[in-house]
Amino acid sequence: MRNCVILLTFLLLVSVFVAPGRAEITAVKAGKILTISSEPVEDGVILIEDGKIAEIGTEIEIPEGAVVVDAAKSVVMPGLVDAGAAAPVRGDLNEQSSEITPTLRISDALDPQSKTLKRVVQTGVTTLFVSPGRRNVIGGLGVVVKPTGKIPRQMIVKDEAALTVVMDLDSTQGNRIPRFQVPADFYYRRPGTRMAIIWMLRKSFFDARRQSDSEQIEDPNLAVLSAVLKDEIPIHVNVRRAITIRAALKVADEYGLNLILQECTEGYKVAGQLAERKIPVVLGPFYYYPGSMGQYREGRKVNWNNAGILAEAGVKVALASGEQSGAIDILTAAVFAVRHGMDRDEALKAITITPAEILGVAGRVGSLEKGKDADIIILSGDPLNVTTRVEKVILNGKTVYKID
Amino acid sequence: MKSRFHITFISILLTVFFIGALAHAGPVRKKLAVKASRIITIAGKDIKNGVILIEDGIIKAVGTDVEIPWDAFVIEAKDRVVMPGFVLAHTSSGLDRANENMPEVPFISTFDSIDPISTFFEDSLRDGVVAMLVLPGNNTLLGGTGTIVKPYGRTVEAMLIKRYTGLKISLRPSQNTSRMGHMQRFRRYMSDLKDYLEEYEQKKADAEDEKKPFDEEIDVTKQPMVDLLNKRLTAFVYCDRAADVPKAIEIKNAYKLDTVLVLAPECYKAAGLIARSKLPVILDSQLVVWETNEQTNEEEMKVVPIIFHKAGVKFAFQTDTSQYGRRYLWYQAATAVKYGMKRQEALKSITLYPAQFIGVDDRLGSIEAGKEATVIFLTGDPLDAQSWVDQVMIAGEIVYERAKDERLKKLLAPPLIMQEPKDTD
Amino acid sequence: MKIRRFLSLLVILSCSICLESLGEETPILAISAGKIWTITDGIITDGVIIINNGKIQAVGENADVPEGAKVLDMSDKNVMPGMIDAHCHIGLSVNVQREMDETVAAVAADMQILDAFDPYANDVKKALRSGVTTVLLAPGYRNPIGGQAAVVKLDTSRANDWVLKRTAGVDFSVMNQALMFNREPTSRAGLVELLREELDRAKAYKPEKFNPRREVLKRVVDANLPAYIWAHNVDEIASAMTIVDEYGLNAVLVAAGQGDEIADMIAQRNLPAIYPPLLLSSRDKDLQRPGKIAGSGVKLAFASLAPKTDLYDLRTSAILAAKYGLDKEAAIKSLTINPAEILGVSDRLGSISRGKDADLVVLNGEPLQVTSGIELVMVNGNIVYQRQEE
Amino acid sequence: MKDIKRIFVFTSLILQILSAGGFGAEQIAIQGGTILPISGAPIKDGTVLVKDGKIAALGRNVAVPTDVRVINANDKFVMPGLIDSQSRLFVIDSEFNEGRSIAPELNILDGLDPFVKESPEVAAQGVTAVYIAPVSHSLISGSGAVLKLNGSKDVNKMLLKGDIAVKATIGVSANNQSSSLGRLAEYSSIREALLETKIYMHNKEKYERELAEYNQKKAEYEKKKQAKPTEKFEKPKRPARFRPNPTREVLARILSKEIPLQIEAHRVTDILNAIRLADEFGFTLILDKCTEGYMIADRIARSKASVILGPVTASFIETPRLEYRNHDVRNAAVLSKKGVKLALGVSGRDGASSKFITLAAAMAVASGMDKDLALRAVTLTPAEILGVADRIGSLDVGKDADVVILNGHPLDSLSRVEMVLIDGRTVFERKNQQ
Repeated sequence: MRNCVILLTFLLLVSVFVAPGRAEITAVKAGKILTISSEPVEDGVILIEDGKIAEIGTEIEIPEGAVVVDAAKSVVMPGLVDAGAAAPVRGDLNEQSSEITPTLRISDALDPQSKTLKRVVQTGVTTLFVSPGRRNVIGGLGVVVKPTGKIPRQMIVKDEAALTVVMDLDSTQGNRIPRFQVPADFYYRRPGTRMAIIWMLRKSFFDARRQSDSEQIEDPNLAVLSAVLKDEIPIHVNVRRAITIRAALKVADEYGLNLILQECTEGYKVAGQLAERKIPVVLGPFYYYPGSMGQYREGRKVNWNNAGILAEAGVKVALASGEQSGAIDILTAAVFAVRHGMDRDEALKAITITPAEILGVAGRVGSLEKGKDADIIILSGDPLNVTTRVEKVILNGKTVYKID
Repeated sequence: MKSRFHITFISILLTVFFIGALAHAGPVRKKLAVKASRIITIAGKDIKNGVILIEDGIIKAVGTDVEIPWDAFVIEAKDRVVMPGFVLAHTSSGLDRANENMPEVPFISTFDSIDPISTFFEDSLRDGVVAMLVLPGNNTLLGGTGTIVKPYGRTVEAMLIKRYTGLKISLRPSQNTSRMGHMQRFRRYMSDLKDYLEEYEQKKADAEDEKKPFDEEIDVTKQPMVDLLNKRLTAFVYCDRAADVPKAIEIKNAYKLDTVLVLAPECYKAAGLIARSKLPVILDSQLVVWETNEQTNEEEMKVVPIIFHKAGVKFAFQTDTSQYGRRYLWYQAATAVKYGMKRQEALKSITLYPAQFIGVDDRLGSIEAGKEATVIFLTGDPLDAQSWVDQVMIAGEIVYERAKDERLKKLLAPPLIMQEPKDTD
Repeated sequence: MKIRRFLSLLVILSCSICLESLGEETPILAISAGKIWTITDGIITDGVIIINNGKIQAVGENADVPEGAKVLDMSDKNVMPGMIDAHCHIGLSVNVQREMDETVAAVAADMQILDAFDPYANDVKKALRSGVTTVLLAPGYRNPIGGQAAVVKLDTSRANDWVLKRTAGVDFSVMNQALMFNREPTSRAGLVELLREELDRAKAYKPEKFNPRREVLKRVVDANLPAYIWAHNVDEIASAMTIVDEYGLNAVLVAAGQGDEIADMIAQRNLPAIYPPLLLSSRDKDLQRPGKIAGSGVKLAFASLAPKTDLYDLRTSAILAAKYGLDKEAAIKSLTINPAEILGVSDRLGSISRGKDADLVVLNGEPLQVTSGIELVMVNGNIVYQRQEE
Repeated sequence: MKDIKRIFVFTSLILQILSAGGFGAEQIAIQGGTILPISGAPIKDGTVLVKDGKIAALGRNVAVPTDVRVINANDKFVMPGLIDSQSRLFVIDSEFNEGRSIAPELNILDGLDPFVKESPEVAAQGVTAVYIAPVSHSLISGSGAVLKLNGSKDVNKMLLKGDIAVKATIGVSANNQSSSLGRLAEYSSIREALLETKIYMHNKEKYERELAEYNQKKAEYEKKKQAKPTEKFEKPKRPARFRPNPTREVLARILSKEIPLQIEAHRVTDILNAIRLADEFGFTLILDKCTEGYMIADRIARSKASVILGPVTASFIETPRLEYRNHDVRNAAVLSKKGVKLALGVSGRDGASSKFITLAAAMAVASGMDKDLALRAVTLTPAEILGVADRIGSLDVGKDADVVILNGHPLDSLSRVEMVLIDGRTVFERKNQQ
């Protein structure tokens, strides 16, 4: 019921707000087009019609009255996809009142005015995955958005894109295990240990499975979880240490879950297993040495070439900016992944099509193909060169940023 | 006959091996000749297939048509780019603690606090930094004096290039004082100092006309400030926000100090003022500042080095060890070039300019005859992320070789066991 | 002896006073005014207002004055309807912050602000000076569901009915201030989720097993009771609109500070907006917002949020808004008829027209001039404040 | 709507270039309209002639030279720039956490950030100068300054006059806790500081006298010695060295009436204490805020202390604080009726709120203050109180050309500022904005 109302209003709004960009054709003349999906095209042209890519190739004549974007000296590539972005949300990301909050929709809290969004566009990112915070075992439902629009509904590409699960010790932070007296506030609660975290995860999926056998479910939490069990909603698991990764794999086996691993600092240690089970990973944030506090405490054994090793072993790797403040833009992440030993093409894929596939929006974004959204960034040179600058960002066929 | 042949053969082998070994062990040789595919001299134009002639760790000659003496040992760096080592003009890393709680401690020195085994120095060497001025942190009004070291050596003495250089003055008010109070405290200190010196001179004068011997020394706790006034020390003034810059300039004019400005990102607003004051500047490691346009509500990117470059200010870059990218001086320079700075200028501001600011440009900062043979061998262009520092030579001595960098190998190589044993349950 | 006589005298006196105040109806009153701002039908110059026991009997240039009528000569003054404050927290104890939110429970739909209201509090006494005669007493913004708001007239001294609506609506809040670190919810997403939960439960509510909270929320879900939703920033307003769309509430946006950014969408859903005091923000950008909001067809009313700002400055808000681009007529409406309609009391208040309550304000200048002071305030035909020169 | 700031900066920049290029002697004639000189009666369709940033002539029949830039002000109002004497513009937040309680040597100029965005907006409302005093958290918190909003990014270029007055505070509760005993303690510790200063001044004089004597003696001694090198004379002794103390130096200037002491006091008792201090030490007193002044208007009138009053409306008070308990909007009206020398300030929530200065005046009028007095209280009176009346505050020949042109009477709430000149330079022009 609710969802259909959302859908209706969404359609209505879309019809209202997309209506003025119609019937106009934009043509991008590019020196070089990195389509990602196929071979690079030299001196190509991209035709854009109401927000979608109409044509792409070399022998295309530009129709009358088309707006021509001249990028003859520039490199053109699809808008970047950040599969682990800092959330454009004011206030606390975490619903601290309980450790299992699957029904929490981060899409309810999106701030269209957020500065981070306006900044991230200028670094070439046109699609982001925003997930709930890291202080709950089961955090809630993430959303895939584009950094445009006046209200959240106009930003959303895919709501309920994934369920966020945190198996690192973050979900124990701030918790105090109840003592003899009655718990004072809800910070007196489990989990306090890694075993408790994993137990809770098991328990809640266990309940969900039992519930989903019986037909109608009243508890909304279990409804979401059983949707996950039915593979209707993908599940992102935040892990850093190898031991946690293995634990995650175990739980996945028990309930037949298809995991997507986030962060995965020590993933290179278990690259073989990950490759074998075809488990994609979203790396980031990146740091040289583990710090003394917070999320850096875990995953002490850093390997700068984590991405390279995983990709080498045949794991689907996406590079994300990660959620820590002052995170680097993912283009830079790719540059350094290559510096540390990742393959060039892999690196480029890892910030465009791969995350798009992982998030299940590859049908719309991630590469330059006929029929996909016209999310295009124009660069002054080779994307993997530090001295290359993002000159222009086209989002849904509209120029949202250009340097002056 | 046969055996002799053997012997000669072996001996030749030995000598070759020995030479090779020496080349890598690298004690200071009397004469060295570096043949490089490209030499970025900074001082002048880049030189293709040039030769650097080195004697006792000092550069004798640079150029394409330098003829190599018969007894010079030749280092073949055919596929390498050679350039002067990077210089870091301001850092507070490598100390166990950077800030003193007491507000006025000009008499303390980082020399006593530098930790030679901190990874910071190791990484710096790996990243091609050959000299750095280690100063106290930015939280103390009169923070103490600095030390110039090279990131090589097991003890501070071994690392030392220059002691007692630069004095940190921070204009950021500490807890529960205001900017007014902070400035006032500084003025107060200076007026007291002036008063003290007057009295001192007076005593001296009295002693003289009473023909008494005068042996009173200047108070050690005040000595550094006195040296500051006599320009024996340079003031490194930290400005926390743009509003502090005018004050820094005011101080410089009031007390006639040699001044280098250490700027927080926000200080780009005062670029015009700084340009007029002609003061050297050390930028914060954060080069891009976002500002919200009041009318359009859009986020606007302010690129600090470009703003200063346009204003015609000479500056040096800083690094932040924890940040990806920002921790490399070459990356900082590359970022500036990315947003439109001239390449040559960018390179200068990580080599020559910082050397000038900390007063070691007579030895470092460029490849010229007469300067110290402190250069780095790069696998490619310095501003390319894919090129690595292959070797570092300090005063004619190879002190770092990537081929022998065990930690780096460990940080990049896959672990030995890729495939883990399956869980049996 | 003496004393007893005195006492008896006293008793008689007091009795007679009581009788007076209870008994006889007030005589017909006629106000001849220089300018009458009727709001609903224009400005009448040199008009007369006939008031018969607390109601406006007639108004016009030549409304004939019945004999025996007491005539108030205000021929050089301006008369406007009593102003209505669409949201305020007066009459609570000194520590307002504690009084206005029941922060122990996140959902306090069954709380009634009127229970915390002290009709004899000082600020209520002072309030009438400001020309504000009716207010919406509201709970604060620090609860997702804060409680029931009430519409009261500020002339609380007399025994006559000063409570117009005991339950005028329920205050919701989707603002970040409604989040607490040690209470559910702690996140905006959680807040919205909580509201959904409550409203869903209210939908399913059966009167059989009585539950005061669900009882009132049921009326809200059925759109029989307005929901006053606190939302200031764009994302908050967006969340509010999400809830409104999903449940089809009859909602009013409160403190819709940044509403101008998405005014068209607010207008589309014809949600009225109650605008916070302009003196809280002094940047041009903020001062221009009300003009933009009203400009795109949103019904606008101002609130003083007293004691955050003085009730006296309710009018100042409108004047500033007018100076920074709000249409003059809209400005004065947003003090009178608009709030009356939003609060659902426009049948009795909000304009000077026949049959409505005689709540009038007399100023010595035009209403939209800060310089014009308030000479006289009248509620239900009774003069409750008259300025005397000291 | 265009970017005011850019245009603002742009215009001032152009004008700077002009002035640099020798056009400094640009003459401006503002013709027609009603001139409100404040110092005198209004002049109908008069002319204001501006030369070198000063007012060269003004009146009904002024001979206008040919080569002047003429600004047509028909059916407009022309008045001097407004002054907010309780501004917080440019003040950095860090200025609120000053630890020391008696610190008169502090200078607000050290605590200002000239790069704030608000100032053009404020200037656009006709405010051409602001008086900024240190914020009130310590007993004696330093000296304030008057700045012109000429859009410079250099405090010294904005500065009209520094060391205007030293700010002191009695009975302001930072944590909203205020005991009468504590307030008494504040009063007495200020008094103590002043007493000590008296002693200090005395000692200083003594030292200077002795030093003079010593130098004289020494000279004689030298002479004698030169005359008869062989003989022995007893050598004069130098007096013990006297260490100047910046804190005391400033307080000394107050006691010698060089600069007034500005005391922020809200409650009756505190105001009375302030007045008592002034009577005892005979310094020039400026009463700041003066919230409950209306209760003792006569006493204040008798004390000859001048008052900077504000906030006029309680809406500007951030949190309901004890000392504002009896705030009354009629305060200004009452005091002015009693003939107190009264300036109005905004003392709003932030720096930008200085733009509400005319609003404050209008509110005072609404509660019974005389219109002309109210207008004077935001222009000439503050200038007089702050000792800058020779430069700003009214339209008079020889004063700075800080001129505001409005399309209606300044106290008309809906009238808009058309143009603002500071030192003869256009810092704001309406048509630019749309």
